Amino acid sequence: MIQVFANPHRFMAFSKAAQPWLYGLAGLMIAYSLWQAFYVVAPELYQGDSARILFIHVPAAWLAMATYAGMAVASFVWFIWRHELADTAAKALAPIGAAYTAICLYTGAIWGKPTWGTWWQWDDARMVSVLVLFFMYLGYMAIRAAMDTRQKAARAGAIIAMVGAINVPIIKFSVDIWASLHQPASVVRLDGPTMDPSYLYPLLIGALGHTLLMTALVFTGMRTDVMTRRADALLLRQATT
Amino acid sequence: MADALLSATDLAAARGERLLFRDVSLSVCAGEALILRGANGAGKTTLLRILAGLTRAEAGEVSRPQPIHWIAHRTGLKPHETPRQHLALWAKAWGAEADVDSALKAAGLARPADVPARLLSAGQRQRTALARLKLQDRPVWLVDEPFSALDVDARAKLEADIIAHRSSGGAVVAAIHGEPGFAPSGEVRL
Amino acid sequence: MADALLSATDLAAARGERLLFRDVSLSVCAGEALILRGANGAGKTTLLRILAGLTRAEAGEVSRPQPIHWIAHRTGLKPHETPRQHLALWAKAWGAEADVDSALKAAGLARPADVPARLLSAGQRQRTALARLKLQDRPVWLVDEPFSALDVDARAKLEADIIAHRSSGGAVVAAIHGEPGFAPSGEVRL
Amino acid sequence: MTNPAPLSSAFRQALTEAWAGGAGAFLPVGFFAGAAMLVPFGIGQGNEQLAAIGPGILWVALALSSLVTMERLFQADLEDGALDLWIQTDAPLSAVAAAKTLAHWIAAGLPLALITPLLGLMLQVPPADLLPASAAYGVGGLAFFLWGGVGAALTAQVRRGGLLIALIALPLYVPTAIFGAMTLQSDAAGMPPEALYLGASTLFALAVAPFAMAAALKLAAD
Amino acid sequence: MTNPAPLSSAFRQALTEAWAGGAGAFLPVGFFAGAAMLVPFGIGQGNEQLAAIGPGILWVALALSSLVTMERLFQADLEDGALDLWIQTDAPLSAVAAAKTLAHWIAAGLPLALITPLLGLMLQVPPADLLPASAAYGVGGLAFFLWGGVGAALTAQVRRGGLLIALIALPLYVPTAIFGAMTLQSDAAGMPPEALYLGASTLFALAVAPFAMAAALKLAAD
Ligand code: HEM
Ligand SMILES: Nc1ncnc2c1ncn2[C@@H]1O[C@H](COP(=O)(O)OP(=O)(O)OP(=O)(O)O)[C@@H](O)[C@H]1O
Ligand SMILES: Nc1ncnc2c1ncn2[C@@H]1O[C@H](COP(=O)(O)OP(=O)(O)OP(=O)(O)O)[C@@H](O)[C@H]1O
Ligand SMILES: [Mg+2]
Ligand SMILES: [Mg+2]
Repeated sequence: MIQVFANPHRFMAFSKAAQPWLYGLAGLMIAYSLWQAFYVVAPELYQGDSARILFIHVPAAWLAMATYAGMAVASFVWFIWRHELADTAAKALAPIGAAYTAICLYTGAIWGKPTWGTWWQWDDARMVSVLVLFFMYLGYMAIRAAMDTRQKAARAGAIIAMVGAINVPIIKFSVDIWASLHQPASVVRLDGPTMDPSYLYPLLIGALGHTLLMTALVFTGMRTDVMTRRADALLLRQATT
Repeated sequence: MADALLSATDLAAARGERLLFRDVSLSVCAGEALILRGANGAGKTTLLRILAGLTRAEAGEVSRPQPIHWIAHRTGLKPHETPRQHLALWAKAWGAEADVDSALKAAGLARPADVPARLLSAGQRQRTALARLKLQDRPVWLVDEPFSALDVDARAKLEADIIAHRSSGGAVVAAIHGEPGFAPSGEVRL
Repeated sequence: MADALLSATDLAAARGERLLFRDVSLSVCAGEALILRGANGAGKTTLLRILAGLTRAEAGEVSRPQPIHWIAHRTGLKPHETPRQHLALWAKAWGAEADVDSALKAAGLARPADVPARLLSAGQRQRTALARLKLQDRPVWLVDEPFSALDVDARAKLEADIIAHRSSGGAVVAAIHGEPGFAPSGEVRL
Repeated sequence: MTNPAPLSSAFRQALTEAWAGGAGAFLPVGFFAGAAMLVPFGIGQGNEQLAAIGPGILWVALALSSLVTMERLFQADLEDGALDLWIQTDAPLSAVAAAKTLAHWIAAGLPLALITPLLGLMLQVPPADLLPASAAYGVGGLAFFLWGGVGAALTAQVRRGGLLIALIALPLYVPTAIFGAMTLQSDAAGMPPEALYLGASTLFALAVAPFAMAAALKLAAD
Repeated sequence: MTNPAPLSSAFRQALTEAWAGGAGAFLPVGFFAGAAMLVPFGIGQGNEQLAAIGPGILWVALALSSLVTMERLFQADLEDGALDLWIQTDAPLSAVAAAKTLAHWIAAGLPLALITPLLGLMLQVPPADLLPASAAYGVGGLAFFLWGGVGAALTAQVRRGGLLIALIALPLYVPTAIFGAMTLQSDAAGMPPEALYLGASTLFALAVAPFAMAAALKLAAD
């Protein structure tokens, strides 16, 4: 596997073959979980139909965090070994992670309105952490976009992703103890472990489907990027000869 | 060339989508002065920055066995800094035991020694930057359009300084438009 | 002198506690080119700014019956501005109907026309500022070290432009160190 | 009759500059959003308290971020030589300065007013109050930018510009801040009288500030 | 063994620069004072409310003013060529960057901490809380300056630097803002545990930020 990702040619071959399968499988699994969500599972005891949004909200939340971790690892690999593909991967991961983060925030907010009576709750550690994560994605993408050249974008992106990644645990910790101080008692929440299996399995399958979709999207992004770079290299060579 | 004070092989530089130059090799030994030539925007400043280790080359190697002095358009003066403060600061930062007062006098900066850089004339700012060359003995001088903004006297003095530096075993790489005012040992065209 | 395009009488300027110059009188008529001479810090830039109406003289009068062009060290380019944007902006602000594309080409800026000024080379920035001279016909050119950072071609072109401007009835006041490259009609020593 | 061409050029240059970030004009939005976000952490209190102080906090954040935007505006013009060129145009310098300030208000002040509803929601401001607040921020913001511009022009060539601009501009901000906060707190239906005061203080700034800026800029170029 | 001479020079240059206003380092104090003074106008409520939110507001003002200070620091070094000279010294660039940041903290951050008791009195903070608050602002402020420095170094060469620096630095400010506010709210006698967290987050910033700044500055010079 490492061989595949170390070598652009092998990566292009592998991703070309894998892409259709990934998209297909992801589509099926997500479709299954949504079908379950909207037509099969019973309305939730306390929250009624609004709880069905969980099947989008929770996978989005998980992927928002997993994608940042992936981006940080890719940045680290690029910074140490200067593997161009690692930077390509980090670049492709960022907008996808930002999109999932936005979906998580958005679904959370429209879920919060009927359940808590408010769009936004500063006392909830998870909400606040996700918001901060969203800003970190935006910062990463903005700094890359602001650089004049690809090489500079890679360097700046790697610096900010690594600094961000080592700060994430501290931010999470601080937000957690802060929220634990004034946790309002009125909040109704579902508890993960006690979740009903009729909810849990479609949720897990949906989450897996989104993971595959994310992988497929990253592959697509990376492929475009590799091809753009080849075209640039060609143009540069033509310009000088 | 074991005794090169500075050498570079097969350098290439790109800016934006444009390749400025490639396959540039050069080396300077004691007593030599290399002049970089080329039209505006050809890449002389970029090449000097690569030689100084400030910019990464797209390709190629630079070997920099000896300490260098760096003088460029951006003189390194802070707007509020006076020539005296500037020279004292860098003498201290480099651990050089130079006499700042005499350096100021030699550069013809005795009068405006305590005027903040943002009020200095263009030539006075350039003189201040050039005065750094005398604070510490460093074999290699990388200088970008060193004569710009200098009056006739200051120009003659710098030319004499370069000749003296070369005869005492130093080397110079300079980007210069027009007459250098000293006999270059070689030229690089970009 | 009723037909002077620009004239000044008994100017004096002080900076800080220092009197830079006094009793400076000058005037330029159509076809003339005056060169300001003096050591670094003598006050050439200050005198030009007084002539342009940017700085107040300590004493004396300036009469400025004709529009002027102003080119100085501080080129007026914003860091993010491209040469094309810069020329288009000033053409519009002055109500000049110049063709920006051909002005760019004439200045040798066709290639870097869309590169922001902070990335341009020193000579390219100076060329952009000088290209303003061609946007609109103005009888008086006040130029401060116009040749600085220019390569040999651009320098020759500017010299030719100055000669053409003079022969078409314009006047030039320039602060220049070294050879002017055209025959001045007079000199002011500070 | 002043020639409008230089003014529209000045306006457009300032607008591009603001968007290109030459004067860091985007800072205010990030700054404003950041300020609004940090407040709950710093205060760490329940929703009621946030709702009570939310609009006030946003006023303060607006005032401060206008200060930040304007600080570099004229200083940059002075340093890169553009000010010299503007002084030499046909148009009166006061009109040029006003055009530039307006451009910065549009680039940095209006976005602040526009994101206010979102931030207000997060700060638990009642939704019905959000639109009037947004309008008040827009109008009041213009006054902040104009007085901030006077401070910026006066300090363009000065050491310690930072402290000075705050010292000069902040007292001038007080009437706008007071009328602005009163407008939001007013319970009157329709247009409260305080809104009129707010508008009047902005008009006053529009009438006076450009001339002060022009005089200060000529001094800076000297 | 790194040679200390370049570091002390860097420190002193930055200190002079800050006092001479090159980077607008005085802005923060005026800014901070202005923010603290506008808040009562903006909020216009009774004393109890002010006392409750006063310390939190001061944290926010501190965070924002560190951002404003740091913004120009490295950008100025890049523009005037001083950065090129610093890169070529013997000392590691991370140490130079740390020295500069420390100098700016001393010039702009510590004064903020020192005027805090005065402002706190105006904001009706109980006098007994003022000294611990001042210490907390000093320690927390250092973390703000360090992370702000990372943002400033990354955006030194960038268009739209303004928004970017806020976007990059503000998330990194969150732990310090939280621990800081909690330290002040804590009722524990002596040193509350949150004070330890605050100190630890500052130490962490001291350990990490200089290297990030150095990498970013080398990139900016390139
Ligand atoms: C904008 C607002 C919200 C954000 C940013 C947000 C964020 C998150 C995150 C990050 C997770 C994953 C947590 C983990 O796996 O440890 C999550 C899970 C979850 N969220 Fe939200 N949430 C928001 C609003 C809500 C609301 C209003 C509800 C329902 C009342 C809700 C219910 C849940 C549930 C049931 C889970 C899954 C259970 C679990 O993993 O513990 N969320 N949310
Ligand atoms: N992002 C970019 N896109 C396109 N071109 C760029 C970019 N950045 C820099 N350049 C070009 O790179 C070149 C830099 O050249 P450099 O400053 O080394 O020239 P120089 O030989 O020193 O010229 P001068 O004689 O004017 O000093 C310029 O031609 C500039 O236009
Ligand atoms: N506040 C001040 N105190 C003392 N001297 C000052 C002050 N402000 C400016 N000066 C001096 O005023 C002079 C300004 O000169 P100006 O820029 O006009 O010189 P110049 O003839 O153009 O020189 P150059 O050939 O170097 O361009 C300088 O000598 C400068 O040191
Ligand atoms: Mg050059
Ligand atoms: Mg001069």
